[in-house]
Amino acid sequence: MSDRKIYADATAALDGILTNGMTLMSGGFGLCGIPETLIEAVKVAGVKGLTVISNNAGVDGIGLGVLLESKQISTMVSSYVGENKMFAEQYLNGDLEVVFTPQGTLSEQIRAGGAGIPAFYTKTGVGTLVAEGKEVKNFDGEDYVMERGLTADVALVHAYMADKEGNLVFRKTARNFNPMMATAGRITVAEVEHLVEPGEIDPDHIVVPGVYVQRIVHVPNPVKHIEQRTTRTRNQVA
Amino acid sequence: MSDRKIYADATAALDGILTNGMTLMSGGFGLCGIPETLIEAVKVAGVKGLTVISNNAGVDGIGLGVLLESKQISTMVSSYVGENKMFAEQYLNGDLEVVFTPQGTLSEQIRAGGAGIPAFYTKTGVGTLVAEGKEVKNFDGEDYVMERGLTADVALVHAYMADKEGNLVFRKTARNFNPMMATAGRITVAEVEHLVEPGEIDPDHIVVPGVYVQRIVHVPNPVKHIEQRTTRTRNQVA
Amino acid sequence: MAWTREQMAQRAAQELQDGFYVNLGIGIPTLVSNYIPEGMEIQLQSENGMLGMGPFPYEGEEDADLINAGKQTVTELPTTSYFSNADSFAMIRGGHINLSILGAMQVAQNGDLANWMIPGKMVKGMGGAMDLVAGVKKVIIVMEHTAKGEPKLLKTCNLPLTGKGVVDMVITDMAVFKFEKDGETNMKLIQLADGVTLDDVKEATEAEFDVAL
Amino acid sequence: MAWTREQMAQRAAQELQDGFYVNLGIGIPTLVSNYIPEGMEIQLQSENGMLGMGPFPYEGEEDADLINAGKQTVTELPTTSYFSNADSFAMIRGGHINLSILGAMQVAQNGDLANWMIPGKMVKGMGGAMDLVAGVKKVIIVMEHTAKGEPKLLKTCNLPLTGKGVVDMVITDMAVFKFEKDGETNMKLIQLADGVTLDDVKEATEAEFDVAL
Repeated sequence: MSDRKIYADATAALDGILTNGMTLMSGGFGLCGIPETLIEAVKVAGVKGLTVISNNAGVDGIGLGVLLESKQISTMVSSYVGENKMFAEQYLNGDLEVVFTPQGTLSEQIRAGGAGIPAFYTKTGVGTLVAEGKEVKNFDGEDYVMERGLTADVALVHAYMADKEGNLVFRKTARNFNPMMATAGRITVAEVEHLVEPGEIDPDHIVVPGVYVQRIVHVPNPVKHIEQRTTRTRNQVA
Repeated sequence: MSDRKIYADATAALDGILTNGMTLMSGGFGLCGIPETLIEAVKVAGVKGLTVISNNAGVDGIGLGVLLESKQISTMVSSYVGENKMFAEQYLNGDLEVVFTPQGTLSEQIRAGGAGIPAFYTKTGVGTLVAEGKEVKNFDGEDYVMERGLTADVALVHAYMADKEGNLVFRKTARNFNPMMATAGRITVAEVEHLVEPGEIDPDHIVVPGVYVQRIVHVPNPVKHIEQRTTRTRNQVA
Repeated sequence: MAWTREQMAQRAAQELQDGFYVNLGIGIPTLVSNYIPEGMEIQLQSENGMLGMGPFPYEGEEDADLINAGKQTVTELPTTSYFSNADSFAMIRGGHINLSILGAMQVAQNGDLANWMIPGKMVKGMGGAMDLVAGVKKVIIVMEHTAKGEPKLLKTCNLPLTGKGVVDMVITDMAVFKFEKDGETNMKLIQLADGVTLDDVKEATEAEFDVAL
Repeated sequence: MAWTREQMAQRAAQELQDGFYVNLGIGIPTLVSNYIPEGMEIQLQSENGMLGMGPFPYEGEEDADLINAGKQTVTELPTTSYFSNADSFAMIRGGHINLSILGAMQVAQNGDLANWMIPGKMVKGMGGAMDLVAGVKKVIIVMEHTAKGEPKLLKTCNLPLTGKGVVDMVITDMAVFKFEKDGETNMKLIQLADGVTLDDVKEATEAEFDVAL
């Protein structure tokens, strides 16, 4: 197996594929499973006017918060963006456009985009602001709203492990939006905690087949952030 | 963990849920990964006028071929049914109705049915017999045909391993239609080669979460059939 | 006199049934997990991509890769499975989750629900709430009966909706109401909290309701 | 004189590029895998639910759980991944497979393809063919130039279509044709098989084509 998909670092992995005004997808849920090293490299690259599709927008100084700070993002497509002062500021003064999308609609739109499905119908949001201006159709007596598939010029994802063919696996809830986004990027770049030879991952366990992954960067031992550290004490009954 | 989902045998697992004229889904591709023991139990139950959604229709005497022989099936929804004399006979004399559906449309319809999506658009079949009488819509300059989601009263699936919670994993290409069908049955019954306690399957490896599986029957060491035994000899170059 | 947050959660827990798959929102709904009856098998779903959610970890055992939809650190159980967010909402949208318990800003007498935005204020987004109320089989709202003395159970919601006609039951600190999704039957008062009278409820409620105590 | 089945497969193999993901139909297309140039990394997709398909197993090593879309026993490679049929066609429909090589009954000069049914004869079904031709980036048809002396390259297909305007290239035992999907440009003859003349091709072809040898 050649190393054709392997790049030395995040900057190399993004070389030549970033442009002003492009659409990026960025995996993760909150700060869990975000492609943090790749996001930092987008900052270094300095591209502006980005449309970013991501469930959340990071927090100040971490994840997409970094690209908000540097004012590289002009539009966010997200379901929830509560944890970010920078976000609130830019949103309220009109520097940042936000397309709020129900979380399940967003993930299905991304899955549809990757799967060549231009549109689908869902009950979610019928009769709410979300359905305004969209086609509503009745099936078997119930109304559904039509939602479009979403793709991106480049998808940035985080995986626990990749083999050199680009087969990916994820760890626990760090899976979240990463698998669908990997399928919906015209170019998908994965930062991975572990990089192994083909054959080292059981083929029954692979979540994202290598066909979806064009570029891989190995980021061992990344710092992982916890947004809400909730614990119980040993003498507490669960 | 209780044994609430575990049934002693295939007949017990189907008790009380089979009715004449019902819609069944049956997993498998060719004879690979078919719920053969459950199909035999449907024969014993003797319900008639079944609509069966299955990619193929078995072969004479094996899998759904058994239910064709017993004339329990009135409609098949399939992508390919080539390997079955009984099928050809009943089809040509009008005893059996067949809805031919492109394979990818069929599997996506089943996935959609399980996911609460009543309809989606696909390029597949535009301008062909398959699109006749269906809504065609143009997105971004290209035509797509609308296809409906599919559900079933009961889905019969085959899995390699289950835990008692109903979490399922599959082996190699025996996965095929089984995972989507598990999601699309109002009641899903799984026959499994191995039955283990919860926690014995790595939660990152689970393909079908237990919420989709209502009944489980343990069928150790099932006979598996090969339709096209193709081999190479040791001195042959691959 | 009225129910405490814990008592509201306890009342909501009475709606659980053995074998249920349940999604709990943040706030009071989260407390419901403390009142699952002994011996009852309930699997909690977390919409980010997990079924079979365990309690918070012991101090020092937090795992940044293992959080719930509220971004809180949680733990794994023997029954746990992980999946993508799309698969998670396929489960929700497809009607495979039995019960969702959520908070609310307003509920209308026809079952309309508003719990995601206040025009003019900073909007954080609806997260998964719109999908949950549209997809889950039964939706229970647990909320204070009033906000700053103003009723939250209204004839019509005046905040933007999360879902139309989606609520099956409302549990407040004062009472419990049931909704039929037929669009014809009124919402019904079915229970009063300890020490609360029918008149108390009538006074604190704008919505019209039948009494079926 | 014309190309053999092996030579047709060999010609089709010239369209492979390093790193391609390829789906091969049954018949002559399957033979293409024998002519993958040394050192070129090609992953074969099998639409039942497998990427990275290996050769047939050695005798005695057949595994009933490991078959290709033609229901033939195959083997695993280090690069192999397995997935559901829905995920397989998501890959196909989403345009992630670079090349599909298929057989055909008829191809029309506008790129229409017919390869799944003959009215009045027992219909076996289209399997995954309609999805493949609609979804895969490039579709190459490998077929005999004529059937029982009748041309298969037609002005218009008279059999029910598998796809409209989906063919990018046709390789027959006599020649190679290219199609532009612009609906305006004619199909182009770009190569003659060994010992075949332009006149031979003209005589055996009903479709109108430009000559670009």
